[in-house]
Amino acid sequence: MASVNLVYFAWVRERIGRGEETLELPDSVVTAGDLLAHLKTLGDEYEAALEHENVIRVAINQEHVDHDETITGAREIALFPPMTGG
Amino acid sequence: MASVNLVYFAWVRERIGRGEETLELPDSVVTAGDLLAHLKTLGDEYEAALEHENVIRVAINQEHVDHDETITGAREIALFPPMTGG
Amino acid sequence: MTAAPVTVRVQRGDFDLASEVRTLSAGRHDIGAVVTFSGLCRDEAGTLGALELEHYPGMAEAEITRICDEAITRFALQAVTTIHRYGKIAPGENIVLVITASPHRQAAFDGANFIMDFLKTAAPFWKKEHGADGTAGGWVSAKDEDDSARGRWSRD
Amino acid sequence: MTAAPVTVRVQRGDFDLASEVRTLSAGRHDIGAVVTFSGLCRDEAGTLGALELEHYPGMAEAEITRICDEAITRFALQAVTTIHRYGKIAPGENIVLVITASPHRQAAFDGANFIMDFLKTAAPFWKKEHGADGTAGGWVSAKDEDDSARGRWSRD
Repeated sequence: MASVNLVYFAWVRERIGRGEETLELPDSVVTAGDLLAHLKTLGDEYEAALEHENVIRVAINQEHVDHDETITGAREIALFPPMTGG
Repeated sequence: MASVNLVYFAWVRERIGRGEETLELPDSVVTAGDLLAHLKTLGDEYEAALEHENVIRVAINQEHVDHDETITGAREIALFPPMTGG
Repeated sequence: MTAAPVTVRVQRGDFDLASEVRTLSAGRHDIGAVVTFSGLCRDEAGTLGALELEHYPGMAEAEITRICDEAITRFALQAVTTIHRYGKIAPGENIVLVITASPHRQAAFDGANFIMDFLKTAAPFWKKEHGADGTAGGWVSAKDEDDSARGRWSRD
Repeated sequence: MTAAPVTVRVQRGDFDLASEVRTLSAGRHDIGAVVTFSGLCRDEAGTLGALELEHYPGMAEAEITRICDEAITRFALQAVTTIHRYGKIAPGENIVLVITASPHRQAAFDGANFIMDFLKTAAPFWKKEHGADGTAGGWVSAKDEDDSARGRWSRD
């Protein structure tokens, strides 16, 4: 089990119902994609937020990563929708 | 014979030695190109200024024209080098 | 790392275009072109009351800095400033400012254009709309055209 | 003729970027993007003392206005301001300012870029260089690259 800080933004944050949390992850969670699949087992709010997995963006330690990237050693993992700044 | 105001800029002005003048043009001068050829018969200073005819730009009544444009009815004809503003 | 100065700020308050340009070009005689891009909040024909911009503190600054550094390297810019606001922004107000300086005009244009395309698609900001009639609005959807605008900078 | 406001000035004195942007966008809530281009006099690694800009009074204003009107039609701009200086200009000083406003960022970028390309090749201005060592300089030659930059806007 590894402990990781998760942060959420925009409608991902709204649907999950909180902006951040610290979770213990089972060792089977290796990639960002594994993390999304794991979170969806934790309750309806996660299921609603992460329903369309392919649009969810992931950042590890404040850098964008693909879903197949390993999250080993991550201090902070962020999940958010496609960005609309500028 | 028609009377026309001529204005010169940049090195065309410097080589001809004046910024403007009014000339009587023979009826054989019909196009802007005819005008350049006519001016080159008026003295060495015109010959030097208009030596490379194809680079000389012509404006009639403050609008760019090609050398084959007729100058009939022109109030003001300007001759100048390629522009370098901006 | 680039030698050209990069200024990046993420802030709630407005910015002053003129003072940012002055700061960037102060005392320099080698700059030939300065391009500024200001992105403003449109009222959408009177239907929009305000935009609310959420951001990811820390990553927003880091990602904008990465984009600016990439633009400096790619277009040989002499200096770049990027300021992005967050919080509630009313129609007519500024959202974002990008300034690029270069000896030559096309590099300054391309650099600012490049930075804007990547800001739209890679900087962690999200816009929520509030209606002029007081209704809580929805989150703005990412546009496919923004992704394709970004795509035109990709190299083979 | 276009409905969008066009401001064109040819003047000896400097201009103020911020006040020109304010004037152009004052009271409007429908503008999404403002791009400014400032062209400055470079010192050419210390060899240039000053540029002297000659222009064709009357035609300079008329030609710039034609270029701005064309840009408004072509890129559906909401407003354009172009100011071009003449006379002696020292390194670090402004030469030209173009401002474009549009609902969308790419039109504002393209409009300003288009206006600059045509200003360079069609507006009746000529630059003479004066050396930093006091030598009378020569006239700046027109660049082929400016003609090809202009050519990219031509339509089939």
